[in-house]
Amino acid sequence: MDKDFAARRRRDLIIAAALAAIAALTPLFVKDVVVQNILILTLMYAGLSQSWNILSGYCGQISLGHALYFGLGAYTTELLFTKFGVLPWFGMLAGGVVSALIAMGLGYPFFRLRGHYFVIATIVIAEIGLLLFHNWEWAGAAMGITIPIRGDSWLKFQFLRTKLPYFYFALALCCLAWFVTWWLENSKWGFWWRAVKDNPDAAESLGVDVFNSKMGAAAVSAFLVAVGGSFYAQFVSYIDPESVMGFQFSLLMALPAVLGGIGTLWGPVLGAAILIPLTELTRFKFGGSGRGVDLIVYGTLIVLISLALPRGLLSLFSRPKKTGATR
Amino acid sequence: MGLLYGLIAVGLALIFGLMDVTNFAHGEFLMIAMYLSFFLFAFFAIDPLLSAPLVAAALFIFGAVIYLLIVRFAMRAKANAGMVQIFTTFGLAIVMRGLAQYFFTPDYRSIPQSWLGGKTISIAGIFLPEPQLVGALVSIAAFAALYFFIHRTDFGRALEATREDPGAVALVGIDKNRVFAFGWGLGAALVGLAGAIMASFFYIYPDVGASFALIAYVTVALGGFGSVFGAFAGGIIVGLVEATTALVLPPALKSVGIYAVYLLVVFIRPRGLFGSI
Amino acid sequence: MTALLETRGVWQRFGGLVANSDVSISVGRGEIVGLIGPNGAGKSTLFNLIAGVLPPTQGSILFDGEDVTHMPAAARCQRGIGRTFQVVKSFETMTVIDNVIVGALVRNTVMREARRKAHEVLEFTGLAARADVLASDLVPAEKRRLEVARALATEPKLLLLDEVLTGLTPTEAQTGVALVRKVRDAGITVLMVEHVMEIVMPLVDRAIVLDLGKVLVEGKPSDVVRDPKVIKAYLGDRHAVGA
Amino acid sequence: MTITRRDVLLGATATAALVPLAARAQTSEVVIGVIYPFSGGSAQQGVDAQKAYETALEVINKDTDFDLPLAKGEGLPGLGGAKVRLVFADHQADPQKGRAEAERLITQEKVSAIIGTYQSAVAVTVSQICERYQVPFVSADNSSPSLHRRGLKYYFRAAPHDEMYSAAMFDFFDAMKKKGTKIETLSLFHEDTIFGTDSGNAQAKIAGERGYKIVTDIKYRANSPSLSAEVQQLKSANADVLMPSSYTTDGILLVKTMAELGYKPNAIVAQDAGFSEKALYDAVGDKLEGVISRGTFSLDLAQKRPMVGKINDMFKAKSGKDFNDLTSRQFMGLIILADAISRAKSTDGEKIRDALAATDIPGEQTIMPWKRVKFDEMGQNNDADPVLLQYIGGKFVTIFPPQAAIAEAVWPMK
Repeated sequence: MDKDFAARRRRDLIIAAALAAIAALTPLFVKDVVVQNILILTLMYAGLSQSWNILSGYCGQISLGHALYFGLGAYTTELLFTKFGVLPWFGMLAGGVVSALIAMGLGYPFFRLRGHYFVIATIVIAEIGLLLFHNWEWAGAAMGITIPIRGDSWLKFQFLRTKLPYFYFALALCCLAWFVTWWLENSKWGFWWRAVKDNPDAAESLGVDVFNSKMGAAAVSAFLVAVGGSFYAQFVSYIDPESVMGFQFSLLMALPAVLGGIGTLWGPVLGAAILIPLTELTRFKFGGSGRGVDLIVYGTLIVLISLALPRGLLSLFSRPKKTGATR
Repeated sequence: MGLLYGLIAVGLALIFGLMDVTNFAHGEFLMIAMYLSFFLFAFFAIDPLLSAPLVAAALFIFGAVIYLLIVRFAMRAKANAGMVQIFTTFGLAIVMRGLAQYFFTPDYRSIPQSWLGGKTISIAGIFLPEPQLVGALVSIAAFAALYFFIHRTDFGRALEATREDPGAVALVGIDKNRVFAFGWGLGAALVGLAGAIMASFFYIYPDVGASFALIAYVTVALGGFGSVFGAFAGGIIVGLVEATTALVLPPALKSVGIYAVYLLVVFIRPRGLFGSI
Repeated sequence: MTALLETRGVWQRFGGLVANSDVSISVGRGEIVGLIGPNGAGKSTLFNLIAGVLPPTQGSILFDGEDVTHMPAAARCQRGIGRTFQVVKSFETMTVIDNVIVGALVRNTVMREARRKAHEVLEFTGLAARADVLASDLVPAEKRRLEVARALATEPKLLLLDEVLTGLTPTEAQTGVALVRKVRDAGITVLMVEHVMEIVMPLVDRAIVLDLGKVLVEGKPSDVVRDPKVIKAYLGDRHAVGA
Repeated sequence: MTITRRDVLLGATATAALVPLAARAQTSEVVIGVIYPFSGGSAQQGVDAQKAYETALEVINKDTDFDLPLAKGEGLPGLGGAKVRLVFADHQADPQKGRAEAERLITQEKVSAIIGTYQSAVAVTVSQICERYQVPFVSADNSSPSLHRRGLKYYFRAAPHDEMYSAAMFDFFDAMKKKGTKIETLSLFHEDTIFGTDSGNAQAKIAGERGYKIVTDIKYRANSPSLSAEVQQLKSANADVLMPSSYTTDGILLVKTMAELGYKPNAIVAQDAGFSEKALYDAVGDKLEGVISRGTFSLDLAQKRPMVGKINDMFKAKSGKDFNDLTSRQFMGLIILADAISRAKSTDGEKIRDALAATDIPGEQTIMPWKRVKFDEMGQNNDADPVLLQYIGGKFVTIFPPQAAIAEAVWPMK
């Protein structure tokens, strides 16, 4: 039985490596920048959603305020870069650390809340962040920050002529988030988180430090999301509060995981792989009509998938469980 | 204004709190109500104040139908019930916005002349805009009626019992779906009432609900889920906080005040002011 | 030899309601002690005080010579108190083996060892065949057993069982009784709360009867059942017991 | 990776290099990308813009008798009568989506130029992409002054920006003061996105320079559910002039709230946007008698230039609305862009850019009250004179500057 389990873990790792390798080769065949753009966004959202999944999927603390960490990552990086000349790579790290610290700071009061109260608190705190940045003159307020273009450079992580470095970074981010999840899934933390999600009282009785479990999940999750935010800022090369801290990001991080399968290793990747291209294509196809057809299509799909597959698309693939047999 | 928030919120409180269903399409219910009120005015010249009961009735049917067609299935989900509800209603909200844009066009509408619009009563130097005043009166009446309804009638008790234990209720011969459909209808009808009043002084466009939805959630949560009185109190507090923050902070930050008060309240009382669940 | 667990003059009040008043009991090493009493006697409250769900209003609780009165549940678990819940609280979205691993992680930081320990416990409790089934797919009796397994995986010195035998069919209950004996034979002290006297009495070494929040009688099961005070306390409840 | 990077490079230049060949061979059509919000809160502007561009397209592609560039004859004469085709894309007010759409239009739809975008934040990223692919971007209706100051070679704006508009307002105040009108204190009221912030900053700066006192400077959250508290502050400050910079939604709410709270300022001088929208006047026009808004367009120009009225009729047939400040700029933007493409005799980005840079269209050949269309080295047309319009008797009347004015300002407003 142990062998089964180890084999399954190894199989996951091999599949992931294979997928990553295939993904890494796609730019050889895909020259179209529009498709590349979609791929980058898909990988980025897969990574973000995977990170979100750590706190909300595994640990069960449904956050709809992760845009805060995304925005903090983006802003920390760009403020350090434009105001102090700190290279984006360090900014990225700094953004991650700042977000993780803030996530833990917020955790103190937040993790006492349960259910809807917690969800609304996360929405509200992200909204506060958005408003503050909107009015923070030094950080560009509503004008945002335009990242000065200095030509292609790995050092400054800035490329005008090609999307490939962004593509590979997004791929790396996605792989990192996946690997962290894979690794934590079979660790004390992974087990603690799932226990906390399912039943905090029982977890407590089994020696689980419920509060610190949540804190750990929040920190890891916020860190990775912030790195994603830094990436996004470099990629778009312009940020303003609305476009990096808006509520839509919180939802876009949650949606792939929910559609793919919340609290699962593969759910976010699968969800993003379907959702993001779909979003982009519906916009290409119907967006110019000005009649909201893209919204109707998009919304209907979300409703249908949520209703038909509450466990996410992944449940289509999972092997049937031995159920019900009472010996 | 606070009482109007309260009125918007109380419909949500009913759906959200009493039935323990997350409804992310609440703002869109409001939007539909405002459009209805607008069209009744534009085509039949019915003043929003008069059309309010009509709109409420229409929304009642709309809410019940939405429940029966969609939400019912979302509640039945065995796994991740919370997430399924959030995203089903969220998807629904997007569809409703898209449909509104499709059929009503994204033009900004507004009711130019109404009995209430733009009139003001001045009492001892304090200006009280009539729409808000009437809104407040309607809100108080609606709250009182709802309070009475939930706590004093068989149906109200059935509603509460159904939330707590649908299985047991089924044994006494109450059909859960009928009760909840009625509850959704009622919640939507209250939003309809709010929408009709709002239509007399607010502009209308497909995304209008979004501005109010978050405030409505905060209002409900502030008052505490499952409490009609809580939503009422929450509405008043939100209104007051909004007005006072604008004096202290730059107006652009006035919502921060509301949000901060919410956080403060739930940190001290994790179930809101009057919450039971 | 000192007692493994001791409560000294424990009080618990909820508002005006007194759930436990001046309860002093002790449980010796290697014993199976039954905590019984009619509905509302304060059994569950006392049980929760010992498990660390909430601190007592007054009095102190000693475990293994250490004052644990204000220690949170997780820390008590580390000290060696394992428990089950009256209303089962399995981790529904996790498999049986994963449920048990959570418990095993208290003493094993290396995953591989925690997993091995969990398998051992599943063998011990007779759940090995169901290891890869989701907890939500178990039948009630299995869920009860899973609770015991989970608690055992924490390698407790004292196992608190909260009505694990209630609501089971006679066969299931017999298997349960056998499991409790087996646990004791493995050197673990057991304190069990039961409502139904008939099932527990043959099993326990000693019974403590609570009534109206106080210790009514304590002693050998055979003596306790014959005690007039106990019979009187249960009299109003007779029908339920007979059922 | 080096290989692929070069390929992308090649791809980009190939796009630019191959298309003119094809175009010359077939002289069939020139594609121009149009990026607007077609869904979300400002979808209305997108839909209106679409109608304006379609009107311009009709003027360009069909034989019409207006004294406008390209009006006579079909298509673009410089490219053998090639027709212009428009491709519309939705940016949903999101800079990232605008960026992606611009890239898609350039690489997949092979557009020769892009025009847009309503929201200034989106113009930032769209113009960056255009710069990268060396495709001209005409910023038809963005008014944020920071846009043209970023050293972009492919950025062009024929219309005025907010500093020019604001300067015109203060010129007007100066003129009124000379006539003895008391204008000393101002209340600024602006929303918190780029548009409002830029406008507010510009106004505050000029007010300081010219010695006007700002008694309140209120920045509010766009799309607020309520503006009561803000209006209360405006009312207690009671400045001589209220200067709002608001989009339509907030504009409607502002006016309604003002009426409810009984605030009636001496004068409102608005920074366009919402205050040039039909929707606003449909909603609350009765309360706005005498409101002054800046603009670049006025229908009363039709009295001097009859074609303005005719083109307006064409637009009205499509949209059911009169040209306003935004739609007129969009119309004109496309005409100017198409004219440049025709003169470039090519769909090559760089040649179009050069042609745009060489643009010199006299004001009479536009539908605007501008002196002429000529871009400076930053791509800004500094001869686009703003006008001030006053809403009187249900329509707008030009009141400033004197050479364009057809009526005296009514002050204070009713």
